[in-house]
Amino acid sequence: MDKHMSLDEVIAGLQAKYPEQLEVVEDSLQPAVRVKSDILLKVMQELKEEYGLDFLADLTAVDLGDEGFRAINHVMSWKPYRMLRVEVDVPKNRPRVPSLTDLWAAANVQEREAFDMFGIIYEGHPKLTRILLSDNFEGYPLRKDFKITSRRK
Amino acid sequence: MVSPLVFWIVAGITIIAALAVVNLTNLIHSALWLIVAFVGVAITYLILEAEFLAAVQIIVYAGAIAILIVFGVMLTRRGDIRESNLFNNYRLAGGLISLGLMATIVTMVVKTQWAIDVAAVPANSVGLLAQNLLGQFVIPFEIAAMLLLVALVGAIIIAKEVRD
Amino acid sequence: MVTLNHYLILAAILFCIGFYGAVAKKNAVAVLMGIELMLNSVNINLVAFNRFLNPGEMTGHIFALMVIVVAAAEVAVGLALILNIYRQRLTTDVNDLDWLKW
Amino acid sequence: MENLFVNISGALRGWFTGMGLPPMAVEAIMALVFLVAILAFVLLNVVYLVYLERKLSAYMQQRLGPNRVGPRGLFQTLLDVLKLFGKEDIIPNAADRWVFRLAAILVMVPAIMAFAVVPFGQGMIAVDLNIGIFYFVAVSSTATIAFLMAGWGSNNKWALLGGMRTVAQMVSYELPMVLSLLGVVMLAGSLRISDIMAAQKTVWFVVLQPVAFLIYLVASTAELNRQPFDLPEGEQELTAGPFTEYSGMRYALFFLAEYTNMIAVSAIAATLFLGGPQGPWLPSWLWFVIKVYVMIGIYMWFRWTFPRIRMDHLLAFNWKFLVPLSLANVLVTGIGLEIYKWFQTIRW
Amino acid sequence: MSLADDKFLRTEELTLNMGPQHPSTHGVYRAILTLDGEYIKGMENVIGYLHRGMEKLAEARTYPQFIPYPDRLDYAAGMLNELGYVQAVEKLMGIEVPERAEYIRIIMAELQRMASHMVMLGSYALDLGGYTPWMYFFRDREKILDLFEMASGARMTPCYMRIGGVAEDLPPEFLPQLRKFMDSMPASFEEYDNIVTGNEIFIARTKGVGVLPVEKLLSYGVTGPNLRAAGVDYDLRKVAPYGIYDRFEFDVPVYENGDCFDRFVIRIAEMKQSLRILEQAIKDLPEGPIKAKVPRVIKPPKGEVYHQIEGSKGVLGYYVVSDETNKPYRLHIHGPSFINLGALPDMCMDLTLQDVIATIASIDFILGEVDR
Repeated sequence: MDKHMSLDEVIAGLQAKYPEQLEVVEDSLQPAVRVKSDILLKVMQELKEEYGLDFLADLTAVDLGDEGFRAINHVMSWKPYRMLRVEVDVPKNRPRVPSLTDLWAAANVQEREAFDMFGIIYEGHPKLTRILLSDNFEGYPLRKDFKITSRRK
Repeated sequence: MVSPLVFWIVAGITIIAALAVVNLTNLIHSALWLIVAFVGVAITYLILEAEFLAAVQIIVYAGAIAILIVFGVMLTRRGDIRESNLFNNYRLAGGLISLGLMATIVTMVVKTQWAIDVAAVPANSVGLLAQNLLGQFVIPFEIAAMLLLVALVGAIIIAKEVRD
Repeated sequence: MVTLNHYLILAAILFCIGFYGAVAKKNAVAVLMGIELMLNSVNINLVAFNRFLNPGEMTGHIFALMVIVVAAAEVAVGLALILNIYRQRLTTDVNDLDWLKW
Repeated sequence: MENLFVNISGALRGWFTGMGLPPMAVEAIMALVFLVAILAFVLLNVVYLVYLERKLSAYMQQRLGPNRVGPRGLFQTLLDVLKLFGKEDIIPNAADRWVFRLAAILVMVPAIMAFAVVPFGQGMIAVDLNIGIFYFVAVSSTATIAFLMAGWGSNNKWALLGGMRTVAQMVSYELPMVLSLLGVVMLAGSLRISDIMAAQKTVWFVVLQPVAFLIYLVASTAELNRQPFDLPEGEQELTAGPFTEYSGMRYALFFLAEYTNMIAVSAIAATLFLGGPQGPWLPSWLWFVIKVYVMIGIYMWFRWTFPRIRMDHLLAFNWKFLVPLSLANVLVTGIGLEIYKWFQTIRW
Repeated sequence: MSLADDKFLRTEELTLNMGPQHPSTHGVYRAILTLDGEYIKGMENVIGYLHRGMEKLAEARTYPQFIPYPDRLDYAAGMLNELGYVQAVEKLMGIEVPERAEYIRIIMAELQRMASHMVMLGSYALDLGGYTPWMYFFRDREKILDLFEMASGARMTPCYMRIGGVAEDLPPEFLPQLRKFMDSMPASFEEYDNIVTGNEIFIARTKGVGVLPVEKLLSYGVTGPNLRAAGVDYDLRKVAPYGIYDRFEFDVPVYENGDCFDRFVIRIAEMKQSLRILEQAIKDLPEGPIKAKVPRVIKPPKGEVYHQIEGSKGVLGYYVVSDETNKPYRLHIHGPSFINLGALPDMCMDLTLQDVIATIASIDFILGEVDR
């Protein structure tokens, strides 16, 4: 497969392969797809190995409030410069996503950070512990329902 | 001639240090007391007007002691360093034997009549030593050099990491 | 007045202390220390004999030098052996060194 | 001017003898006087060496350096010493107390003892031993133990690592240093300092033994634990090596010892290679001080120029380069001496 | 246990806590080292001592109010961090920045890149025990900071960029001063070469130290000079020009070995390229407004954007999610130091303790950006 095809072709190819579990995010400033969490690993692996989007640019998450979380992954290739956002919706009561650490070592620290901040559990991560906050910190600060307890009494 | 007082002080310190070396249970402290004992011996050499030997004593043993301490630290980190230098089962027997040995030597020494020579030590003792070493005793000197070399090589080979 | 006997007795005491240490200690490094003490006492003897019996020649000194050389060689090899044994057995206790093959 | 200090000591000696003291007591008192004089010289110099070091580094780094306390910051070090006096003397709970305390004191002993054989001027050697230079070597070799004691006694892993490094470094660099001195001893035919000085009446040994001088320079820098060989201390790696846990005056003692050692090593270099206290026009002791300061300047220049060398490179450099080179130097010196003798025989 | 089944060498390992208080960890960073003698057998990063919850803070600040915060991320490269943030917001809102502001931004960004590199180069030399080079680098950095002070009033945390432009126009004495600085640099480069890169000890300590294969570097997501030193020609300024970088002529220095030495010299080479860009920017600097017309209350349309720029330490990314209020719904900062630090334990494996110091300094991380 051509590793330099344009993003539209990449998205089209992916959509053809996973018509059910993958949707293209409309009215987005940057190209984005939303996938179900069970095919995330497969999609990412294909993006990395077949479509040449082999650089994990960023990995984070967003709290959507009542709808749950959204795990955000940006993959890119340098030459030609392409960047694709892969989103995964995560239910609030069972925040689990497959870990990308087997594909990119870069995912290791970033998944730990997302776990630290949102409490999203990345399944298959070798050492999913708090990274920035102290080990005995309670709660996940970047969740919208996190209340900052006042330090002053 | 140096005052006898110096000898008594030095001898006392040396013996105390030697006892400390043997009796302390901390290997590092033993090694440090060993330095004191060696320096005491070096001063004894000085009293005996053997300056060169005194310097050799310090230079050889001080360096060796540092290495000994390093080994002590390296080899005992696993356990408690305060208990690193214990006695084995032969403590009593060893003590008795050495006491007996000492008694024997002391009686022998006291009983022997020495042919004391009261001549003074030659002024250029270092030069004389050098001439002797490289003249009359050149073969032992060379053998000692060889021995050192062999010991060096041997030590390196023994201590070298065993890889399979 | 300090005579030859004083030095000889000092050396004898040192020798016996060293012997005691070499025999009665568990740690191999300590055993080496005891041996060093013994060698030193021998050197005191040699130098004292040289000074009191034949001060005009340096024979005693040369013997003492040889002893120091041998002692240095002995320490080097001894420590290397201890190190290697420690690597194999994680102990420096001489009582544990009772196996006959490597 | 030339015999200023010799005359003072002679007058003192005469005065003590005149008091009716036995000769041995006079000797003892004179030894004490020499010790005090040496201590005074050393301490005074150390205070201003620290200042010099800071100023020199400032000039090399395009800064000003200390300039607040006193004219041009001259009293800066004095004030620093005062500050160190006022600091709390902390001994870690888990430290081996006596070893920890003793190390700071013992580190000064070899540094001061080495001065016994330093010729501060014509006829100004405290003790002109017949093993002079060998005495210096022997005494300075014991400095290792104090560092090791400090490193071990602190019960701190960084300190221990620093102590171990000290042993590896100082024991191995001892070798080329002694071997380089051997070249000089061979030329002079004596270990006695005054003989070595006398042998340099016409030609300094730095001319006859340039390789030995360079080896000595490198090896002594390593013995002093100064850049580029300051691995035992290595601020960026081991925080402060063996001195990590020290504070206040004990820490200052280590500093003092470092600078004292630097003066001693420079003094020996000046004596053995730069003709000692000999030179035209000026009094001999002034010449000596000038030469010592030239050597100290070189050490400081090294420090502010080089980055730190790596441990394995350090040892490899010693065993694979310096030691063989110094052995070769001894060999060449021996052959040269024989040829020189042979020339002299055929000339007659 | 019999001896037969345990034939290999047994040595003791020493666990050493390097940091959080250690002279060479560049702030409060801790590495748990497992040492075999002086060799590293295991290393674990412990970070978070400087965590200030910046991403959470952003959710309680309006868009312009957040501008000072990126300054405190990588405090050695404040201008670049701000640039990334304001460009991300501009991208979200679709704001066109006036020409003059674009050029001023380029000038500031490249000056900041040089200043940041100087911090790294100087402290690198210092970490290897060379005190004097450090002063040389900081002497030159001082000139840049003076320029920043002239333009923005602050030296390290300028808060100079604005959404839609820059805060103030350049003062009249800025350009002559900049000229003077640029003229002084060639001599400085020669000095750097003499005192650091030409030094035998420096070369011996850095050549071949801290190397990771390129695939691993890419897998770890390492970017910036650290990646280019290993022979990968990835520079966002060339690959995906943001702002007006496509108008300038410059090269991307690429080295081959990816060891500490290359990571050091590539930064000097990049400084030379920055000078080239500055040269062109000064020449073409147009007159005109310095700020686009932006609404008084900034409320970006609903949407999200991930914007990357080439920071001084690697690719700096901002992921901004807007919900049409005046505060970002979510702001994620992708700090290159954080990512590069992830690759450190692998780089340090089997090196000596001293090499670890050299490697830590060579990947040039700033804890403010790591912990956020």
